[in-house]
Amino acid sequence: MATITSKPETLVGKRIRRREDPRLITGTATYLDDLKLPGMHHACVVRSPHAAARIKNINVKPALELPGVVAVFTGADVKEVGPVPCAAGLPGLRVPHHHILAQDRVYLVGHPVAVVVATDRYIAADAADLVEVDYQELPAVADPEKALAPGAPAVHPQWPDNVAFTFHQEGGDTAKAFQDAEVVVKQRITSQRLIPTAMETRGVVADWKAGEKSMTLWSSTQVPHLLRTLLAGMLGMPENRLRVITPEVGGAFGSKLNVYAEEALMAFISMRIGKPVKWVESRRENFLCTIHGRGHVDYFELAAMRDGTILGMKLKLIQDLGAFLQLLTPAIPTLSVLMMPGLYKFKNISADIVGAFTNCTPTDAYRGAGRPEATHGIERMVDILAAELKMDPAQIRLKNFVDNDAFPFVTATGLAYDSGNYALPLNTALAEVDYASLRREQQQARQQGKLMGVGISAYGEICAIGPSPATPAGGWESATVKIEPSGKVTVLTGTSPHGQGEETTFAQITADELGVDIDDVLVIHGDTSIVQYGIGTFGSRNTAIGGTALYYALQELKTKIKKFGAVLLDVDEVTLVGGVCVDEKSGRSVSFNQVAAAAYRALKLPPNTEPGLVATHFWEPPNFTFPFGAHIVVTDVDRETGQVSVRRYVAVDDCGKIINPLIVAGQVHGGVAQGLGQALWEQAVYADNGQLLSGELTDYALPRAHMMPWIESSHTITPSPVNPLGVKGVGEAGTIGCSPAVVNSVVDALSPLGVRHIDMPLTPEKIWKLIQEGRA
Amino acid sequence: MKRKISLTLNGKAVADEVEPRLLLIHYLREVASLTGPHIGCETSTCGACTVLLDGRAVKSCAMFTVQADGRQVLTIEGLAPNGKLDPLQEAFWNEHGLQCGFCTPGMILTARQLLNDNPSPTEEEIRKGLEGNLCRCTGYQHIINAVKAAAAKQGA
Amino acid sequence: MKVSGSYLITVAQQRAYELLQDPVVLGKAMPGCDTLERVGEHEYRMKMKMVMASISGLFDGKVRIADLQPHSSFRLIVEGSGKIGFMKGDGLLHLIPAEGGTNVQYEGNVEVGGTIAAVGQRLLDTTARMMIKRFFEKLSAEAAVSATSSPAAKI
Amino acid sequence: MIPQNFEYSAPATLQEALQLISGGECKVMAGGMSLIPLMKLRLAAPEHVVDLGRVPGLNSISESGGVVCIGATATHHDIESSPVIRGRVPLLAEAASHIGDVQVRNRGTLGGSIAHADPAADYPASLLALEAKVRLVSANSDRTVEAADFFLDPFTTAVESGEIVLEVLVPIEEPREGYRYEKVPHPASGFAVVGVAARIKKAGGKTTLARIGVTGTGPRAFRALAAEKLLESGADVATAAAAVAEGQETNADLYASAEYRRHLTRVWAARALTLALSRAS
Repeated sequence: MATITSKPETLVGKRIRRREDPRLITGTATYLDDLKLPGMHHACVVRSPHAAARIKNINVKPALELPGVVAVFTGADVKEVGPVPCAAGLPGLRVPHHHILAQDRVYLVGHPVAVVVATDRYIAADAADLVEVDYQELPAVADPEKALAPGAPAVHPQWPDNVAFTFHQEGGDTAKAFQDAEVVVKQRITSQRLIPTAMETRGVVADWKAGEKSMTLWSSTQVPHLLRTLLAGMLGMPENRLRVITPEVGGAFGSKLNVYAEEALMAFISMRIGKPVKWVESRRENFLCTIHGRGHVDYFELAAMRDGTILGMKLKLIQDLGAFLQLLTPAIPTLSVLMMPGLYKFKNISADIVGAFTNCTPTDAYRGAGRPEATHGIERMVDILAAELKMDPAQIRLKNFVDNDAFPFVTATGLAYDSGNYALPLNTALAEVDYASLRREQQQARQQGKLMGVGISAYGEICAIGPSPATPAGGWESATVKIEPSGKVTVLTGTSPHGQGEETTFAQITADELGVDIDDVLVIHGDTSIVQYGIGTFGSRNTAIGGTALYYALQELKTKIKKFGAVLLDVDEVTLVGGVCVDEKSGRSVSFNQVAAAAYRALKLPPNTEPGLVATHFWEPPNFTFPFGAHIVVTDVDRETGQVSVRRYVAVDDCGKIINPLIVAGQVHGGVAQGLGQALWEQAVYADNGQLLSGELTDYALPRAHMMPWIESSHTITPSPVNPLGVKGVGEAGTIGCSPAVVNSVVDALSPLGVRHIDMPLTPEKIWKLIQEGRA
Repeated sequence: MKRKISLTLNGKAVADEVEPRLLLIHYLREVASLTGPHIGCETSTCGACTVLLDGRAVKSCAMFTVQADGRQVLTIEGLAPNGKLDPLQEAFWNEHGLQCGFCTPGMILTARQLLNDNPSPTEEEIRKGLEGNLCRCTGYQHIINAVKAAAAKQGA
Repeated sequence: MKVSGSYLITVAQQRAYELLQDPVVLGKAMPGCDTLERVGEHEYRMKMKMVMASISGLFDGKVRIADLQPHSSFRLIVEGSGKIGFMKGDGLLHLIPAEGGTNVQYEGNVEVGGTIAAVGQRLLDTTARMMIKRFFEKLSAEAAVSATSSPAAKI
Repeated sequence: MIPQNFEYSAPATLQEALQLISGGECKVMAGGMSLIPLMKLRLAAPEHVVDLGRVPGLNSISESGGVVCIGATATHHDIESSPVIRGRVPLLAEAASHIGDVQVRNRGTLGGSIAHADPAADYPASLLALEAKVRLVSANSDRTVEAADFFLDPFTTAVESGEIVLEVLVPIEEPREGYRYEKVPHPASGFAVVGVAARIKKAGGKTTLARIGVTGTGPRAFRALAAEKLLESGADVATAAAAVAEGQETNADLYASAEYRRHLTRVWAARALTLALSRAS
């Protein structure tokens, strides 16, 4: 047996190019719309053009007469199918029954009214046009504050006040904080409705095999297992006879963390017609029928002392829920409230949430899900306070940060911040931009009449969502590691990555722990028949929770490998180094492949040990993780036109330990792009009658290459004690840190004109008007 | 009424009968069974369906198949014949120029035209050259790095 | 979307008032109106074919006249819906005697929905104004015709 | 999104094309960049599409007698990269480079764009400033219309039933002329919120000729005649720019109100004029 002494190179922490990329750069990856099954039919959904209307009559006959059309279904056909589920529970929550097809009334533009099934997608589209629906239009309301006003049209007639829930959270003694305060600043701040716009729209293929009484359903989803459980419930089908497969998913950002009507509809249709059926969302449907994000109107009050010490905060939060509650809709604003303290040590907080129904698309988790709204609010309020006190915005933050020796720090909202060094990224960013000279430059610019701004945000976030008691459907994650007899390693993760790169980072972790070549590791996800139950991908949880589950499964396997190694070497104990079991005394060793083969050949088993090398671990995290960071943005505002240009973007993020710097940088860049999108361009605009006016990509502006600044991204590293990998999560950091930094920068630029706050998006016209008013 | 068309697809001659309304993207995906070109919008704004038509980037969702009759169409599948990656494909991989990958085939093909026209573009020229392709994942920065890297490699 | 404006019609107030409520004249003046058929007091069913460059669509609609204040004002409500969406115009028209005829001042609201609302936002305002302009131009032309053909209606 | 079915013709000669469309009920298509997205949304559903893309020579760009002739099916890319246009009417090349994106410029055509007459399209401003003419032909007519008489209303042009845009005739800019096309692009659609094309001739330090075309601001592209006169009579740029949108009906949408659009028109007119003046010698 060979003797090996060299220590293998570790992969964790290295820029490893992604293992998922070869199929993606060659166009051979299989996204949902690439699936083709024998006999597959195509469905096209007929949707309401009205935001509120009674359905007087539906005539499907002309559609049925079109050659190639096999069926048309309406609300009456699907009555028995369970409602689209809402998994979030709040005391007193009003949950409207959300049928998968409208019954006698529609509640939003895009509400599904009928489904046409045809042999070909072109015929299905033609037939959908032939379905005649007679509507009686009803008054609609599209704005949450208007919906809450007396006399507003009732979205759901049984609840004329349009209130889905109210929620109060309090910590410390806010009344006293406001009594003691020397200064109180107040501001109404909105976080506008956004449209997530994953580049791949949603899609579903359902294939019912009557003979086997089993269904295979492919869906572009973030949560295959949760989808299976909930869908089985909706359809009244045994969960073990429903297989959900997630093909390649073309982006999601929270919008595919849901259970949608079309998933149940396609399953239902496939059972009815006995053929596989496919539905792929059009972009217009995606804008109307896939969840939106944000939709806050927040009234903030901040109490402080004249020296800048923050004492407490009050918030009245109005959440625009839309017409129905999707999977997590009412839970999202509660996350905002949890995050209200930001990185600051004040302990007095009082928050009231009102969830308002509107005749609009439901809101739900979109990148950051409640945390960007909270961070935007607090980071704006800190700047408003700094302006009020004529303090430097960096200094006021440094003064109020939680102290380094205070961790785990328990906030007024009951969170226990795991670890932190909040001044570090801010000071790093300040140094990077050379803050003092930037301020001098700004002074000179102002003297020349130029509008230049420097904006800071110091953000914290809640990642690794989350401990099970804090999540609606379980917050643990699972991993199985199988070492095959030939020594090849297969990892089955319960997460469902779709661009985040876990096929690579999990392979890095596995290769390091087992000491095998990374090319010998295969990471599989997204098939409920292959992968043990898992929760899925959202809330920056993949690596921190899924990676930790994997880590522990690997530890179990390592123990077993060592047992087999000891048996093979006929010693009591071996060490596992670089995939080789070594008897330290004699120096004799046995290779990984030899151990793997022996474990399956099972000629000689270690005591109390089963054959095979498979380990599964379900890991329940003891806490969330709390990444943080500081973003600094330098902007120039064109005084004549109000146009904002971002001159510099510096992001210093701390997401704990980094498995793959290339992937982490990508997450930050992408997050910043979405934050910048919200700050400057994106906005779902509804007309008073509930029509979505920004209804296509020709009106809803996404950042394009030429609109983005260069992002200077770096990291500080404060490991999380919550998990053995020391990781925190980075998927949402860029988005959360970005928007307040941009708005703070532009408000700073306009502050000589007396501007104190601007709501997003910072459109040129809005800014131009402020400049005009400031001049007057 | 169906019409006969013939075109050169990824270097091979193909002939079919198609409805005039059949969009080129659907021809490529449904008839020719390719999976590289993707559909991301219906307003020809996202560029996920970009292919090269006679060497120039076009949005195949805003073209009827009959318009491509007699012409050369190159999709991402044809960019790496015999498995040898184009420098751009290699660079997108090395520089992490993609995450979910949905926009990637279109992005690479538009970048291919850009580098054909301008072998050493500046950052600004790259940004402008890619303005017809939306990516929701990367913030474009690694894409720009990839195009620069591919340009450098091609120039070397 | 709010719309307002005014247009001079070269007939006297009373005649202008009559013209504006004459279904034959309305039918000719409504852009794209194919048929206008009376279904009740001051209420008509309308079939329209809207054509604007490449965009075209058939609309089934209603025209209603309400709040009549002879000969000074009334409300005109026009609704139409079709495959590409729906539209609703609700306007108050004031007829004010003016030099050379009658000044028709209008003020109202235009609502649209469906595909045209979602993809045409950029052009809604421009298009609505163009439609209103065309309506008054046609009406004016009708007024001119009626003025020459009917001596009694002359100013 | 899937278009409704239609009959398709791809005539191989101009005569054949004109015969086909003389029948009326058909839609002429060149690149399809305007038409096809509308057809996919089913906002347009022509029963018969006549594709001019295969008429040979219809995309030619040539120069003769002080005029550059640009065939209707010349693409925006052809125009932005044509040595003739870059050399002789660089303002038009500049305008073409602002249209849509790379892919759209590869397919979209001059004739298709102007016949579609989107009130926010880029070409009309330059064609007006260049005092271009549009040649319209049908099976039994052949006429030439001034650009100023071509754009009538949103999506409405002087093209009559049975006619097509055959070519656009652009008088050559003198080498000493200054020119500039400035545009505020809509962040989502790329269309001009405001687009100003300016052309300036100077002699002895004085502006002897000013031509200003404006797109995006109003329901149709227009020439800013008052501002042109002001410049030609010695007014400064600011004064002329302030007069550009005066008296013009102004568009409004979610992105820019009428008031802001008027303001943008003034600002960008000043910027275009300043650059054009600096380029003139």
